[in-house]
Amino acid sequence: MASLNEPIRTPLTLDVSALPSVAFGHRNTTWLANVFYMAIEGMMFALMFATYFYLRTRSTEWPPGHLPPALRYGAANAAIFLVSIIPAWLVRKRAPEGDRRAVRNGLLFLALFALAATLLRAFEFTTLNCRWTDDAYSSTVWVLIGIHSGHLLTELIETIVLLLISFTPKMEGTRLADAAINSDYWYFVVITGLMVDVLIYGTTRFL
Amino acid sequence: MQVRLQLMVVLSAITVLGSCSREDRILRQPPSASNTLNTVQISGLNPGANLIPTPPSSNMYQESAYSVSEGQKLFEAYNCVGCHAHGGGGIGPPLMDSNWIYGSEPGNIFATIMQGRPNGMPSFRNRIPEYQAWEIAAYVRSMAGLLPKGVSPNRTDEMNIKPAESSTPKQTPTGITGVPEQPK
Amino acid sequence: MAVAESIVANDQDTGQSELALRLARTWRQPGGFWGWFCNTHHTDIGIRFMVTAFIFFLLGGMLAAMIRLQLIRPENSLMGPDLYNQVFTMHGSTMIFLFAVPLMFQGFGVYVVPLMCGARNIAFPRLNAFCYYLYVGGALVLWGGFLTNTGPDVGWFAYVPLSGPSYSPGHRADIWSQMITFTEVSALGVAICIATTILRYRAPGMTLNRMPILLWEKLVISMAVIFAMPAVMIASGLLLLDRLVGTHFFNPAEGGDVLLYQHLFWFFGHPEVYIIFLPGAAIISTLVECFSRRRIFGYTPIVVSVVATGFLGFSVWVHHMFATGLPQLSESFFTAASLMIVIPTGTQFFCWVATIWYGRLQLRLPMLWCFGFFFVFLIGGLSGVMLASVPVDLQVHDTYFVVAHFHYVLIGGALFPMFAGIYFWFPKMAGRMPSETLGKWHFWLFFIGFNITFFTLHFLGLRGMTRRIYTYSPDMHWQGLNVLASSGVVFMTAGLLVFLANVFHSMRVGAIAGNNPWGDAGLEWSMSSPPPPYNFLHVPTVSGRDPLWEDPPDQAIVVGLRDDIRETLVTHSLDAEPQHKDEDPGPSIWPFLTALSVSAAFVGSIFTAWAVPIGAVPVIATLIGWLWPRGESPTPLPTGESWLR
Amino acid sequence: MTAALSLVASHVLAQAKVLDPGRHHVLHPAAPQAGHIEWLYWFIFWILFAVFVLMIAAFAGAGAKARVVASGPLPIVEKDEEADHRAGWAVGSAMAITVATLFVVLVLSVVTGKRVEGLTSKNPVTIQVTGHQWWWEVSYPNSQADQTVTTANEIHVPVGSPIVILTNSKDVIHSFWAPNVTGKRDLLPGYSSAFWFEIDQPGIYHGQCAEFCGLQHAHMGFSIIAESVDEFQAWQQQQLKNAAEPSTSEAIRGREVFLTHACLMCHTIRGTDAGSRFGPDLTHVASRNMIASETLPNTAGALAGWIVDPQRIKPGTQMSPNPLSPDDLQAVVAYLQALH
Repeated sequence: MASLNEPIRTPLTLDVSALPSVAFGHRNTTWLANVFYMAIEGMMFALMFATYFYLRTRSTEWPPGHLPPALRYGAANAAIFLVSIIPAWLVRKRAPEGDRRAVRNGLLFLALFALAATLLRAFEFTTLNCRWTDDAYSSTVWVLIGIHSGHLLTELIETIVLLLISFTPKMEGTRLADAAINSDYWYFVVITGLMVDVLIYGTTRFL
Repeated sequence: MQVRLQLMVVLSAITVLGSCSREDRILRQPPSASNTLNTVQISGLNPGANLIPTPPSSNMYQESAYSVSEGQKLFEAYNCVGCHAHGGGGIGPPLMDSNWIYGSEPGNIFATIMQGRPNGMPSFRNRIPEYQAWEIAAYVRSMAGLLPKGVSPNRTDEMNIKPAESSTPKQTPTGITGVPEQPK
Repeated sequence: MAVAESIVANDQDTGQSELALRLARTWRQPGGFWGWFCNTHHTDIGIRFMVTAFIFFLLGGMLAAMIRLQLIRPENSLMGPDLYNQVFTMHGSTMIFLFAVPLMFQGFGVYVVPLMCGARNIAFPRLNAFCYYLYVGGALVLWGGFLTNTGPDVGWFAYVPLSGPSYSPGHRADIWSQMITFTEVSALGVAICIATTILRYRAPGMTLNRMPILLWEKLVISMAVIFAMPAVMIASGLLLLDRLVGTHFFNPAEGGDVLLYQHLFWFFGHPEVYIIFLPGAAIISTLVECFSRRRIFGYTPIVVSVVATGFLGFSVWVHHMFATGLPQLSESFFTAASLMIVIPTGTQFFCWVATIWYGRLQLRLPMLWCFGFFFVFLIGGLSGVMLASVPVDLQVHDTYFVVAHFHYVLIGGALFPMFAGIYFWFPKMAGRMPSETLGKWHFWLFFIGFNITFFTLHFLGLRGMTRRIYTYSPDMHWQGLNVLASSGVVFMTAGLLVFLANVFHSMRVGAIAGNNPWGDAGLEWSMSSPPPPYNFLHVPTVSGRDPLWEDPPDQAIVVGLRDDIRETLVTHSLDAEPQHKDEDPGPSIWPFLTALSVSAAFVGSIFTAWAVPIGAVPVIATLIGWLWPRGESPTPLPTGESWLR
Repeated sequence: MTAALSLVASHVLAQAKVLDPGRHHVLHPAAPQAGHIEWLYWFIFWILFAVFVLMIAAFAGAGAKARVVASGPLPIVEKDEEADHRAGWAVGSAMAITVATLFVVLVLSVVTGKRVEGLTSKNPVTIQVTGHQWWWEVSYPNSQADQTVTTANEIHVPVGSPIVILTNSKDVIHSFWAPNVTGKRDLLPGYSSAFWFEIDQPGIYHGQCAEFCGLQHAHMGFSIIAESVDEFQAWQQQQLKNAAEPSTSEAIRGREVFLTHACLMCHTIRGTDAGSRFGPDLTHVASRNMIASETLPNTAGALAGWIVDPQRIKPGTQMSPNPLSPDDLQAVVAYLQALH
């Protein structure tokens, strides 16, 4: 109503039609959401690590009455984690270039590594030398490695889905950006995985 | 529209859960039926017609997680562990296996507690109020996995000597079975 | 209907009805029964959040009235301890988890943040819709439990060992723990949406230092949610594991620890207080500016204070645990930290006074509620200073003195601003003005009733009345004060009834509001009321902190966003330069289906651990359905030159 | 029934030199600890009161000064560097005053905390308090087991000597609080801690559990009975003795009933076969003022009601109902009342 009495405005314009409709890396909104998501999950891991050390102060012996978890599968898994960074890095590098073949191959290898890590993880549970019902130490170890396995499984499924998409013509534009973001998340899974390993294999032996 | 849907969800939830007495906190006991003790049968043989009344409301303790948990507390407080350990047996027989010398129905266990049994099991008649004996009976059954998991106690705040009752696999009772105990 | 009106309004403004019609068609949300579950527009989801949360506020209020009724005389037999414990636990849990955070942070934030940013929709609208359904799921689980005698009875904090497997048989505490998971996942999801919207969807030119204070506060709250809520999820998750699969985190006999739970819980619990209070402070800052008719004084100190509050909130959790007997050094540290919180809060208060002092105060209805907030929150804040002092805290901790304190801060810090905000943004949401007369009745009834009830509780606390007791002996001579406290409930109830009457009455026959009835400066007042489904006919640009007050008549508008697909503009996090365009995913049923399957898995896990692997199957299936690309995917375009006025 | 009981209770309380309930108050200290806290409370209170008055005056002043009555949106106040400058000074000085005030509060709070916590005197009386759902086990530990006094819910202390309380809990978290004496302390399972106080004036000071602990949290009271050193020592000597032999025939029968019914499953009476530690020690139950964690007066009627139907008085309590015959009941009550 008020506008009728005002002089007609002739606003300037800001033309955005030339802007790209997809962004890679930190400009992507999903990338930002993924950072927040990793912050949430990272906070959970941090609190579980704090729980682990807190409970340790309440116990004279650590691990209390158990052998430390056997190294075999854990060490193998750590190696897989480290090697798997290569395909993740490849996807992240090639996706912005629109190199769909490289992205597909990278995702394929990433999925294979994730699958291998998940299978090894299943064996890892058999070498913990305790059950979660034994005592607080055992509960913490199981929950630590359990939470990480949840992340591993999520990442495995996500990578497989992206891999399937990459066989369709829809692997383009924002999907490529998603594939690159998936690599960031894989880095997160690797880093937390190594930290969990240090906690349950390392601190039980050397600290 | 959405309100109706939410109402429907709530109502169906009520009908499913409302029928379940698992959560009842039985704080004040129903009037004691003082003669129940003599009505519990050890054997299915009766002279004459079967006119013996059913022990009242013993099932209510089997269905309430609170009562079973109270039974667990009493099992400790009344030093049942002294003979039966935590279900593993010691002076008395183990309670977490499938072998039930005097029967596995709540009424059988109740009678065992109240009357005592040869070779060491004392009679707790007068010593343990009847409702508590029913609670202990319910707990004893949970040790052999005879109660639904939702009712059986989980781990206690004690040393874990044995797996929690709620994770004990169900046993197939042997011993006195097929007693026409507690007709409906 | 709302769409048609807004098109007319936009026509008058710009004379571009064709564009408006095309945008309306593109951004249309589906109607009908299933359409309701497909809606992903932030104004609709925001209002749903608010309405649902308000219903739970009324339910929680009814429980409070039951509590006051029970305590009205000594040895009252209205409720036994079993029911009473459920009632006060439900009251606390409902008010904190189902009302305060969902309404003040989620509902209000989801509604107003994209409008204030100048965005066409919230970032990740489907995640946002999913969070709403998940929140409803958690609320139904808790209240379904309560109505079937499975209501939690361990207090809203559920301390172990009382809430542990040994002392809480059955599934009551499990219901509480799972409700936490539901509502926290929901809050975390919305925090991601809001933070991303604020950082990436701001109108070109709205640099960080031109952001309205409300957006700053929402950003800080989102961060607090992201870093605090994981703690309570860990706490309730470990409790659930202890209860359901026999872990020993909190079992002292097996190396567990009961204080660990308290640390985890309060590491969340205190930031939670600021998660509830900061949205209120944000509303107050907005309203003080609008009704003082001048730029808010001390923009920078207020923003710094808000950020500082967000940080300090994480360093004071132990003041809930003084009575556990911690070393004196840590007690002194946490006393100092708790006192420090006064500084940022005080700064905001002083800036508000200065703004009013040098402004041109207009005491309209929303501003009346602001003055209510000043009075009530001041008392709560000052008694908080007492509680920060360890010796005094040890005396009044867990008494009605503390009950009085946190009702003054929470009702003062959340409820009064909430009503101020509802009356302020009601014209935007409903298109009609609320009645000032009824609003004033509402205010005075509620204000008087509130102070009668809760001021009295201070004295009960000093006279030794502890919290969470279902009855008391006549020898304690607490009855008189309790009767007085309970009588205030009558006034508050009457006030709430007047409020409901006002809302329903004004929605139908209130005066037509127009675009900007209060003459406020925020971008949300630039479009018709209620907003059209595309929010802005042209995405605006901004050249100052108070766009509608300061922008020149030829302020630039954004052109070049496609109107045949749902295109939104993404700008730089810091200086808000346009960077690229995003496509809004549009309405979808999948968020609802995913929320349904997640809820089923959560509820099932209370009863059997198998619900987790089995329930994961539909969850994964619906998630793939949600995320699987449909339609044609936009191809990358050559990078354009960024432009800023 | 409840009304009648409470009538009886108040009658008995009136006789038993119990603290005037009007003085059951954080701000009526009977111990130096509560005294220090009271002083700090009032100090902070008056500071905050002044702050409150100033703030309200500021808001009222601002409102009155700036107030404009008009219904439509008003024009915006133009930028005024001068006003902003003055406001900056005002806000800045208000902040400075706030910081200074908070610093004073912090220092006084820490100093008071030290005065409350620091143990100055020697030769304290040490008392172990163990929380149970829903009663307090009280014992006066001694290196010789037979010199250890064990009682429940009523804590006798000598006036003028330091009392060290050792805390522990048998089940859930409880919190020990007597407002007139000192601040509260949680009783945590898995932790034992110690704190101390000293009482100036003889009297009975009420206390209760302050941490929510389940169904009967409301009825988990205790009392601290402060008496002269002589009285305290006499009490302690009496408590060390075994239970008195019943003298009347009714009491003798009562003992038999006690030992042949559910009572002995939970309670101890030293000198008899009853030795369970599940419930309170009843060896000298008649020497206590109240029963059922300070819920009922220790009279024959209340005792009988409690024995027959405790779930009516404290629903959920661990004590089981005992449907004794009237004669048996009377006998048991007579026996318990003779246990001085």
